[in-house]
Amino acid sequence: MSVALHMPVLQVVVPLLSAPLAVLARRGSLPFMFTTAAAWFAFATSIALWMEVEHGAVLSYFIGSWPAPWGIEYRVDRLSALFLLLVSGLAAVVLPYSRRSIQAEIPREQHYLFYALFSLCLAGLLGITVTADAFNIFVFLEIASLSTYVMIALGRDRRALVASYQYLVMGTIGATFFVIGVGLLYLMTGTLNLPDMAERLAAERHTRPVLAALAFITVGLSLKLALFPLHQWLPNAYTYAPSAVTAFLAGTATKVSLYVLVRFYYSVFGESLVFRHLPLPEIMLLLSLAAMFVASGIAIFQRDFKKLLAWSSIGQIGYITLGLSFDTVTGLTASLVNLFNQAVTKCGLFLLLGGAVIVAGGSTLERLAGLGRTMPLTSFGIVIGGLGLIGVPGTAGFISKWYLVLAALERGEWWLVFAVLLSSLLAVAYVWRFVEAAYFRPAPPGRPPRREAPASLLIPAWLMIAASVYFGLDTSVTVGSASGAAEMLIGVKK
Amino acid sequence: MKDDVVLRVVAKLLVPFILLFALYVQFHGDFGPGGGFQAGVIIAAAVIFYAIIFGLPTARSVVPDWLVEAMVAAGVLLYLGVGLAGILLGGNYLDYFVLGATPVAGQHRGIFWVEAGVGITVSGVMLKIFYMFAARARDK
Amino acid sequence: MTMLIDAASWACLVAGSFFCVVGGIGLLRMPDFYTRIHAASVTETLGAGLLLLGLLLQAGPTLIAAKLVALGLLVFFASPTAAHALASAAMTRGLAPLLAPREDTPSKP
Amino acid sequence: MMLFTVAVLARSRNLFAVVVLSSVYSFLMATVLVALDAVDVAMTEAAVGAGVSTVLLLGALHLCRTEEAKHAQAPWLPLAMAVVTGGVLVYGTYGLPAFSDPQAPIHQHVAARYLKDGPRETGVPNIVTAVLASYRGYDTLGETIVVFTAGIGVVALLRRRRQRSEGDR
Amino acid sequence: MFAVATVALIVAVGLALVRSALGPSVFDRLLAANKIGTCAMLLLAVMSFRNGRPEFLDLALVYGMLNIIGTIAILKYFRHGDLGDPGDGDREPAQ
Amino acid sequence: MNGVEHLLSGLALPVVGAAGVAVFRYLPNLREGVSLLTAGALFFCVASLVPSVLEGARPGFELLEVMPGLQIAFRVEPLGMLFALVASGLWIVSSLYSIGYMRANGEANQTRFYVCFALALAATIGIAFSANAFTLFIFYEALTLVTYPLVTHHGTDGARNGGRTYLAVLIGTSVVFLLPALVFTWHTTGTTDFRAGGILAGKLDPVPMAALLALYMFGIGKAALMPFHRWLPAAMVAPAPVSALLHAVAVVKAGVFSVVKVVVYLFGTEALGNGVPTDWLIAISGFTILAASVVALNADNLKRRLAYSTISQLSYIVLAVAVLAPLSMIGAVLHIAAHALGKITLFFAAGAIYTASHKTEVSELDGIGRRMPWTMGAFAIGALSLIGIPPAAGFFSKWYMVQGAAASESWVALAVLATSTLLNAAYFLPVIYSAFFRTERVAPRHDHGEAPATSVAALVITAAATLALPFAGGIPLELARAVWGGS
Amino acid sequence: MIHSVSMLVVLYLFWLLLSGNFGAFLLSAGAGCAAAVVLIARRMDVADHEGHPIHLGLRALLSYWPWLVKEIVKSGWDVSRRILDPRLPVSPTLASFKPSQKTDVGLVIHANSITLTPGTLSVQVAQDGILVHALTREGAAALAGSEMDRRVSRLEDSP
Amino acid sequence: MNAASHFSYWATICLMVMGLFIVMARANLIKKLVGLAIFQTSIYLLYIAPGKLIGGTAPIIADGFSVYSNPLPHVLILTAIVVGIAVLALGLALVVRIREAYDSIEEDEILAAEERQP
Ligand code: NA
Ligand code: NA
Repeated sequence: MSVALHMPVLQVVVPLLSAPLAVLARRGSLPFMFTTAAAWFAFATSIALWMEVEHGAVLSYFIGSWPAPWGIEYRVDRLSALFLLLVSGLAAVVLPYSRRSIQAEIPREQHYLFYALFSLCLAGLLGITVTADAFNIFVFLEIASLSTYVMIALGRDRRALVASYQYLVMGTIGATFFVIGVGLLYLMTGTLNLPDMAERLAAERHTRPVLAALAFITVGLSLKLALFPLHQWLPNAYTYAPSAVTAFLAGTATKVSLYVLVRFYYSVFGESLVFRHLPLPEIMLLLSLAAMFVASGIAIFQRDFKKLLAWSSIGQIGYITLGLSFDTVTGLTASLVNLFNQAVTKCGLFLLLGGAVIVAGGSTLERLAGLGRTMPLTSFGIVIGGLGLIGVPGTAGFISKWYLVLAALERGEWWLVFAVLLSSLLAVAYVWRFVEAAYFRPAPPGRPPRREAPASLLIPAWLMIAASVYFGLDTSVTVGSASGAAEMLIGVKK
Repeated sequence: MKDDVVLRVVAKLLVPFILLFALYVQFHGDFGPGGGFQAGVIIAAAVIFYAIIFGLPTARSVVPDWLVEAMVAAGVLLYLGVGLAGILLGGNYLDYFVLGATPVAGQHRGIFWVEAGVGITVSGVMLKIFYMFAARARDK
Repeated sequence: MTMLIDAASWACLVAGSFFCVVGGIGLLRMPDFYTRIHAASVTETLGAGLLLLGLLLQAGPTLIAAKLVALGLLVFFASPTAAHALASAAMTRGLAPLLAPREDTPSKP
Repeated sequence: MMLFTVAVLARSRNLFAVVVLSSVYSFLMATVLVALDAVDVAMTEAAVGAGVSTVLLLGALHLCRTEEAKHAQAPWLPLAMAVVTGGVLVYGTYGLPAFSDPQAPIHQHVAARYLKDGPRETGVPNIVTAVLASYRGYDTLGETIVVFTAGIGVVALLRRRRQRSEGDR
Repeated sequence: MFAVATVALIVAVGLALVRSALGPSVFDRLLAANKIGTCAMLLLAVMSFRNGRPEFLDLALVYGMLNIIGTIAILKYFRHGDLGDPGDGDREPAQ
Repeated sequence: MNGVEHLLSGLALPVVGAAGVAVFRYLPNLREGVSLLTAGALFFCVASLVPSVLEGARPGFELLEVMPGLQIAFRVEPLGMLFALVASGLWIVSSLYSIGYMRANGEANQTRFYVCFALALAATIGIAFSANAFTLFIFYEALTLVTYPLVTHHGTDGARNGGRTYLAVLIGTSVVFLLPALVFTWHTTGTTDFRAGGILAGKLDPVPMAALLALYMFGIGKAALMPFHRWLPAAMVAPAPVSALLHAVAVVKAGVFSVVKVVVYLFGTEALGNGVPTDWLIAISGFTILAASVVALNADNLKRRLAYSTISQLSYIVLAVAVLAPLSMIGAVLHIAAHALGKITLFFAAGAIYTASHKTEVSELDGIGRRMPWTMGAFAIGALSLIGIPPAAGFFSKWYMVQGAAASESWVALAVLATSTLLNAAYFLPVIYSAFFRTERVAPRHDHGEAPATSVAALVITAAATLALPFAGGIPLELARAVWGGS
Repeated sequence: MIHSVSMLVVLYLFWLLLSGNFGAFLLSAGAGCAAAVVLIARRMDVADHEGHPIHLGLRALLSYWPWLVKEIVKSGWDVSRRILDPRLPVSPTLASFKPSQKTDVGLVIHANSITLTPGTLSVQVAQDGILVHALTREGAAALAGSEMDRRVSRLEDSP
Repeated sequence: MNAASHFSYWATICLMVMGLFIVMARANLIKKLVGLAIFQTSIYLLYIAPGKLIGGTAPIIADGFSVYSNPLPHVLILTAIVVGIAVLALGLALVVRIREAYDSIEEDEILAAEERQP
């Protein structure tokens, strides 16, 4: 047996394995070690997989040795490899961070549960990404979601409970919508395997159920990915969850839902159905713009910086869906690049903020006042990340914006170019609220004059921030993979 | 409710049969309706029934917490382990063909252990959830 | 012989059905909770018993019959227990029964 | 009948009655499922819907209040949204194969092979079990993991903490 | 003839449903629910014969068991307001 | 050392200097010594490139390719050479001046000040030597960000508001106009390289070309073309050395430098001359010149008056570019240097006045020339240069501009130049007059003489340079001519 | 111990009846399962004379049940007639009487027999008295010292 | 496309609409969860009803039968049921905790309490 052959499935199974082991181990640092080892294994595997498919190969793995439409297939192509890389990479960085951060946020006797849930969440997200089976997506979506709900509820503030409840209700509605859509597709095709489904749909002329399926899947996943009017669960969930959870979720949960949407649009329905026969691009365009302006606008007026970043995430999701709505290679590339960069940047920001919360005792801007002096490394990192949100050149956010503008230009829609850019100015406004609080206001009385977050928090956080700068300068991984995936999905030969 | 003589006697009479029936469902999933999940739920239901009549502390001393928590993890591990056994014996993940002398025997063995894993985890989880709710109520 | 058993079986099934419906009607018509339990017990004893007997006659001496017997025993033990528990709980919670006055019109129909 | 149950359930403000009704609903649903030949599903729905979830709801109810508060708000917006959703599904179902059409894709493609080759390939007469545990065994693994997640999730949420009091601020 | 039984049982379920909707007390609803459970169980038994699949009697057995467990659980809750209460003084279980 | 190594060290030196400043943050003397030393080394480094560039060498290298056709790359060419020379030269004097100013006024956060100052120079050198518009854009934005802490140096509410305006306008224009212009350029041509003759020539129709030009002109907010000039007066809250940096050394110069570079190397003057409408640019820059001058005329606050003067002077350069005549181009390039020297002198003087007397308003300056003769003398020289009176540097640059405008028969431009010269005189001469020829109306609260010696030394040097520039071996002129060497 | 052994036997029989499959694997699995359930039952303390009343004589049971069935049919028919009677001739009554059984098992058989017979319903059950709700006065009157009481007691006493 | 052939879909849709309505319109957290559960059960019929073949029987291979209903939807819905109970259990656990933290399980009261919290 060769491990390399089984990488697609081991990638998911190893984190799954670490969850019950963590539960059995209970005390001590074993749960942490299992989970971290699993995450690192997943990361290493995803790098290997990414390198294998980077030049257009598609890996197929038949679980149980049942061939494709009869059994469940795992399938790694450029698109999934990119997301595997993102999800496992963030997990690999967040986990070492979590060791110290949850000590401050979660009672000790629950730590092993936290690690188990984290592994499950990771496995769920990876499973969604790698599977080629419509129903299997749902199963792993639920694994990820359920563990997420609990991890959010572990936040110290009682509002975390309500946030988790709201997320649970909306997330379940979203997942159920998704299942309804999958059900309609199954009724029309008799199969659940995505490539097989696509093949059979192409021959299918009764389009009404297919259109309804499209609508249900779109709405369901939009709930999960917090597309603008369906975003209500997100701000509180991000704000009151433990820091490590927020950081991981902000980088992965909504992004993976978007992956599924992209997968269904391009690999199952086919772009001609999605984008030519329905006003879907127009609707998505409008909602994206609404997200970009309204959510960013709301972000400006938040008093809690964590919540501010959460609203900013909703706005940023608008950028991602905007690129998607263009239905061009550049648009899709922009969308994917945006998603990747945004995930890395937001993760870094939330990680840094987590350290600040532990030291400063809260994330309201009042509490963060004077942070530039008391926690210079943390607040400088936040500023760099913030510049990434704005899209200042030299940061990853700039590359995202560049491609989005390019995609809009290709369509010759200058008003869109200006809309995109104007809305990104709102990011200046909200990022600068932090800058002014941290650097122009005195620290609240009683705060130690100068105390940085512990190194175990700072190093992972800065790693993410450094990554966000790196991906702003070297885009071969991000843009390379994203454009490769976009070309593969839209069917353009390089 | 132990003080109610009717309930106590009838519960004592029924619980063993429900448990046996659950095991029957577990083992006969291949031939009729049922399987690990259903069996797990019925086992949990039997213990819950017992707990309702004889009280949570009694039930918890019969089926202790550590056992329940171990079951929760063990079932999952069993399932995952069957999958890994497929890899170790040269097949794919969850490949049962390689588990036995003939493919069908392998399938039988794989399905049996997998269903057992499901049953163990499900009964453990259902019971654990019940314990949690009931214990929280008692602490109040 | 077979015909005889079949006829008996059909008769049992029809009678059981009849008592089930009667129990349902009683459940609606009876004036208070306790009297409704009596109505329900018609379904659970006569209704269930006759239906199962009917099926038993259909099944003949097979394992299926054994299962039907098991089912019957279950009903036999469970339904009075449930009824008792219901009444007992209602009484404990203070749900007062509607009682007839001491001397009433003759209750025999 | 199920619709009737749900309607009563929606109107009922006594949460206890809601629990009873939802258990009734599960029994009815399970019976309908048997009529549709889904015996495994029916058994599960009966065990879960009428058994476990009833107990769980009771457990939760005990810790909460049993009466729902009266609300003045007019539920027109939710109603409209629910109806629109239903409308889309109505739209979608016109175009689906008719009920019990043996030529429908679901009877022709994957499932047909399960029924034809399943017993030979797996040696299991209950095709549901064969598909559940073997063909789609990975889904069932996921399902078990879902149960596991729920279990440890509830433990994480409800276990009493020993030293510390509630960490609410 | 199975059809007669089936229809009768469905009618009985319908009548019980009306009672469960009317109440008025929770116990009435519970009684109705219990009766619905019994009828559903019988219905299953009849259906299994009608469809010629007598092995589905297992299902009826499940119904019967859960019917009693569910009813007792709810009642227990009502008497003691608690599912885990031993009722009277705690008793050490025999080992 | 060859050219590339000079170039590399030119880019790296300020960063190293900034690090050095940070390292020695608890040793003020050493810290400021590092600052000065770096400035000197940078100037030497940049200046040593001049001969080879004049001989036609164009040393350069590519740092990394961010996306296909989008590299971070550097190349030395005459225009950037001149800009780098001016910036690095003025850094020396402004460092000198800062030392005196910051110490005398007891400013807080001096380390941050010197670090940011050095980083601003790094960004400026990056802009000067950028080989393509993308690199230029990156350093342009970096310059905005590293100068922000300088603008808000005092940390007061006023400083914060000024900083907000500064950022909003500069980031706003660059993101909303410059970025799409850049993307569009890249999209159209597949590159953003600065090439002689332009890369857009022949790729676009006249009207889109003009639109793109507008995006660039308004996108380069640092050039302060109206209506995007508000940041400059708003930034007046900063300490005087920062104003010097903004107005003379780096920021606005980076703006007009970028304007010239974009017009010359992206569009190409010939391509623009071929039927692309540019009259609107003449009109807007002309309007900016006149309107800003009028505002300056009415401003009593000295720094505000100087700020509006800058706005007006910058538009000279834009105007000269818009005229598109070779001679006016040379004028534009020369004016970058001339205005830098003149304006830095003026700001140094304003700062020195503030340091010595705490006076900020023009109306308070009666008779101050007698207390601070060196300062006000230098002020007078700077002012005369900006008005365009010979033999100061400003005269020559204006002279080229006038010639260019006349050659291309742009009468509007000529009229603007003439009128504005009168206006310039009208807002500068009264200051000089009252400083020297009026008596003090109110006695100052404390008796004072000149500002600290380093400050005075700095402003004397710049004033001298203003006078010497036209005679300094013609290097600036040669560099300016070399820009059009190919065409 | 005797209870456990007997329970094992009964449970294994139950398994065989349910299973109907006499393959070696399932036969042995059944034995294992029955043994496991007995073990759990012992832990639960339900494998005693209450939970597994083997001491009640088989013959007595065989004579009691038919009698009970007859009673059920009789009173079931009576109650059905009342339900269908348009006048609904019921006179609900609560009555209490002291049963003669000495063991809990006997008491339970008695109480459940009362409940099983339509028209009567045992509400509270204890050694010192059973509270019965009857649909009619006549039903309530017939309870104290009834034949059922005697028969159950006889059942209890039989070897 | 007559109405009878789509009856099962209509039933599904009605259940779905009602469940969704309960989730969205009711403020009581437990009631919402019950609505959510009903909403989830609506998909049972959506999947299973089309799998039924009239004249077919449950997909357990036995002598004397040749037409079986489709087993695949059964498998899928088994998973859906499990997911449903998992969601319900977690939701209820959350409700219990919310009730302890806010002393209420009415959404509007809780939101009002949150407003007051700094
Ligand atoms: Na099964
Ligand atoms: Na009775």
